[in-house]
Amino acid sequence: MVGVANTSRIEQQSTLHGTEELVINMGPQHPSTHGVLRVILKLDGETVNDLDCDIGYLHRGTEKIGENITYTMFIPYTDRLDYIAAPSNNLAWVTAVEKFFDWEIPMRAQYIRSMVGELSRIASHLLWLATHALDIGAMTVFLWCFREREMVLDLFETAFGGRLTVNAFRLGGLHEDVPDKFLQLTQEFIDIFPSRIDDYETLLTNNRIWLQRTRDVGIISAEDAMDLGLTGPIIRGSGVRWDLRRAKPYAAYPYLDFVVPVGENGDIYDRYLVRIEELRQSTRIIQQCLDQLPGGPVTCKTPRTIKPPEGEIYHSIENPKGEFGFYIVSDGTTTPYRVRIRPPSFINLGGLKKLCIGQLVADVVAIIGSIDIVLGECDR
Amino acid sequence: MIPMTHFLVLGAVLFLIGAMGVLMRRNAIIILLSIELMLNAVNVTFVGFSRHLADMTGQVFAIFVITVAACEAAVGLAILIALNRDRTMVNVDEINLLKW
Amino acid sequence: MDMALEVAVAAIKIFIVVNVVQLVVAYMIYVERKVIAHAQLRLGPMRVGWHGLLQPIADGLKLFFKEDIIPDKADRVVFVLAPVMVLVPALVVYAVLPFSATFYITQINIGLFFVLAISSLGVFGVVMAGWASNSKYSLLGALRSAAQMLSYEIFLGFSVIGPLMLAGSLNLQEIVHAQRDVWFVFYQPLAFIVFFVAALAETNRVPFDLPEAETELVAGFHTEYSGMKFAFFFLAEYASMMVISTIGIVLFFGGWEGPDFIPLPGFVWYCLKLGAFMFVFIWLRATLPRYRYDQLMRVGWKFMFPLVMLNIFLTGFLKYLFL
Amino acid sequence: MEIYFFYMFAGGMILTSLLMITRANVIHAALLLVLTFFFLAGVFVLAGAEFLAAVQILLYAGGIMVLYLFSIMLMNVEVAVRMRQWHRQGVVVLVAAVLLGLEIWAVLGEVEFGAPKQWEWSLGATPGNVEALGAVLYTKFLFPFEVASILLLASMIGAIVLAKRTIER
Repeated sequence: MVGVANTSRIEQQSTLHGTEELVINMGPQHPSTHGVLRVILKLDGETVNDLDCDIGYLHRGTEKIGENITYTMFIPYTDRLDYIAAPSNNLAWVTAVEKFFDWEIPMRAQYIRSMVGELSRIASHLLWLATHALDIGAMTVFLWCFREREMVLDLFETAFGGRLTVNAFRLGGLHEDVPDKFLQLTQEFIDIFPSRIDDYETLLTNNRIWLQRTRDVGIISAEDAMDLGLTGPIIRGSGVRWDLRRAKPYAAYPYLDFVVPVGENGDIYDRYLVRIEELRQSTRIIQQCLDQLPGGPVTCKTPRTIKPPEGEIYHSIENPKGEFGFYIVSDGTTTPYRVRIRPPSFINLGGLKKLCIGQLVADVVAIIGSIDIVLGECDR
Repeated sequence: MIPMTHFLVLGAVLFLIGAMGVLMRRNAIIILLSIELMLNAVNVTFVGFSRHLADMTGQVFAIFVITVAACEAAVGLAILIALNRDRTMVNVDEINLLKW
Repeated sequence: MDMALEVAVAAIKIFIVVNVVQLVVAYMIYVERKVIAHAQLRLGPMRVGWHGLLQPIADGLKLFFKEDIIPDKADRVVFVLAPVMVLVPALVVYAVLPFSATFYITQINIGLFFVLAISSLGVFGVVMAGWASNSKYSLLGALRSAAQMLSYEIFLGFSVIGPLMLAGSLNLQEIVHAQRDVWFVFYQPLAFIVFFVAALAETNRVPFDLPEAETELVAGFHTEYSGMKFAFFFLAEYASMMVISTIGIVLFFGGWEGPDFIPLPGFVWYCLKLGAFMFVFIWLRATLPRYRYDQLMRVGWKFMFPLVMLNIFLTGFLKYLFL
Repeated sequence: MEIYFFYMFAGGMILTSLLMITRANVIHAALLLVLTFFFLAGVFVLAGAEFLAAVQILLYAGGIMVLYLFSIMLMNVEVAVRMRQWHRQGVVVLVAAVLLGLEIWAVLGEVEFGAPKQWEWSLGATPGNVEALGAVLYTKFLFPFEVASILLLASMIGAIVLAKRTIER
């Protein structure tokens, strides 16, 4: 009898021990959840005990829409997925659909695709750097980055007419050739851009507070990152040299020379360095594209109605945020039978729990920033 | 010039109020607050005498009282937090076991 | 009759100072917006008046006419009292600040101590606001704020001891007079560093602005406030920035006295120095990221505290040797 | 003039402290006690102890009471508000308090304090409360002062050990 009483007492103690957890709803209206992400934090003081993500506030049924419209008509919808880097999504869709056919895409189109893809990478990384720095409290970087992002959007406007939702590419190439002014402005942009990257780095890279906030925070090992299926700068920050531009080259990447930067510790700082280096590498790639840009047509001969053969296909490209893939099932008609999107934000967000538990609230903000999510593609 | 008796009466009244708080309330935090009040009532007397006798000793003692009060607050609150963490209770008459 | 006159003069002085302070504070917000805007390659307010000069007044009017929202579950009395508890100490401190050799409301022999004591009350308003709002973000902000302000008050208090030992008085006027030859910042560089960092933390400025970190706590303790109550928090923050700058000037930069070879009135010197201090505050805000809560505490207790203790020890030792 | 201020402060203190011991909400009680300490600082100023008044505000109001508020916020206040607030021994306490009050009253009526003495400043020409206090505190009361600092240290360690969640061995 005594023994029973003792055990129940011990059990009671273990359940009662510790202060009450504080449950905090971070989002969907919160300045640093980057859109309409809702994070349910269970806090012990300021330490995160548990965390859940509630997503779907921006769900628009993009995949279902894809089943009801033709392959060409779906291109503008892809703009709205990762709206920070719309041309990259276009590129993923058109290359995925082109995989059904054996079209010979003209080299000029391939180079322009790579170039615009890299520009959108720059646009995306700039927005990431801006908001990430703002999350940690450095507000000047925010506006400096937007100055250059503005220039990139101007370039898109010159080439395709749109700024945010660009609708850049067509099945089989481009809608029409880019104007000479675009090439000239791009050259001007990449001439000044490296010095601007230096500017951002002066404010952040060696800043003691920045280092303290980002180093050894939100660490994820290479194995964990691979197990979770993380891609993009996150897995590269953990030291895995995985980049689809190298692993499964598309567009003009086989002919371009660039370095895939990797980090060592897999903390926020490494992800920051990786992305900064990617900005420089993107500049290099654009320069090479401009130098090597061949002449000729920008679109190949495509049938009037696009009817892929029956079958299924998965194709992914390296978006700024990671592996962005389309899984398309075709039933031989003009509309896909099934469109499934593999958005990097969604998969990467799955790593949030692993990254955040045991960290402080302020770190959660920094970690969400370092994952670089866009709810447009996460919720689809 | 304020008569000495005024200080003493004020001190006594405050001390009594504090003592009533300690003896009548169940909430441990309010009891701690009442103890603070009692300590300060003593300070009123000390300062009153210091003024009356033109001697600094009273004020020095008041400073020591404040020191003691700080210690008491720190330790008392630490005990309360530890108790509150183990058992969610703040009432003194529930804390009646010597050991958990 | 004499007493009535004294009271009247004091009342007029108080009236002038309080109103001027409010106006100056409003324009400090304007200056901050302008300076930060130019650091960030934009223009800042430009529409209301020439280069947006009337913007503070427009903002004030807007806040005045805003709906005053008290959350349903808030503790109404404490909620309403909190902004007052923040603003009043910040303004009361002006009673002893010397603006020039002749212009001050009063001077008391525990001047500096009075300033420290009264400005330590600001934390009450913050804690009350955070708790009374009945919002988790506010409460977290208030708890952070209380811990931060309490800790850094200690360093602030210790950092003024060095100059005090040199001046030998708590009276702010006499401290200024003691620096007629050399500013104390040259004798007390360590103390000044600690003082400045503690001042940043006390006024919740970048890089120590985590009680009101908008990206983590959606503005912390004043999340639920709107209208004039919110304006009170804002005014109080800037008013206490001015207080702490003035204390810094008085303790380390010779107060209203400038070098003899430039004949300027004392008040002008004071304003120049105040402007320089404020500019550094704003400049830091445009440059630095924000510390994390535990790092802030670590910086305080493991770096500033030994430093300030060393400073007191050194000051005492050197004073014993050479003076 | 002084006496009216004294009555004001004293009345304020008694009122706020009475309110303090009757509140159900601990936060309100703590805030009322802060108010009491303000009035107390006023009384100190009237008694010529302005340094002590500043210490009162700085340490008590600015330090200790914030510590109280801080701790209270870590606990669950709403639960305590709904509980029974008073011990059942209240009547006995009241009677005892009234008796004790009457006794003090009677004793005070008997005592003659005589005329208050004037300050004799030993330090320099500027009589100042701070200088005088410092001179006494660091000469005559140096040993108690050091003992007080050890007491503070001990209580600090005690508080940390008590409130720490887990103690590494």
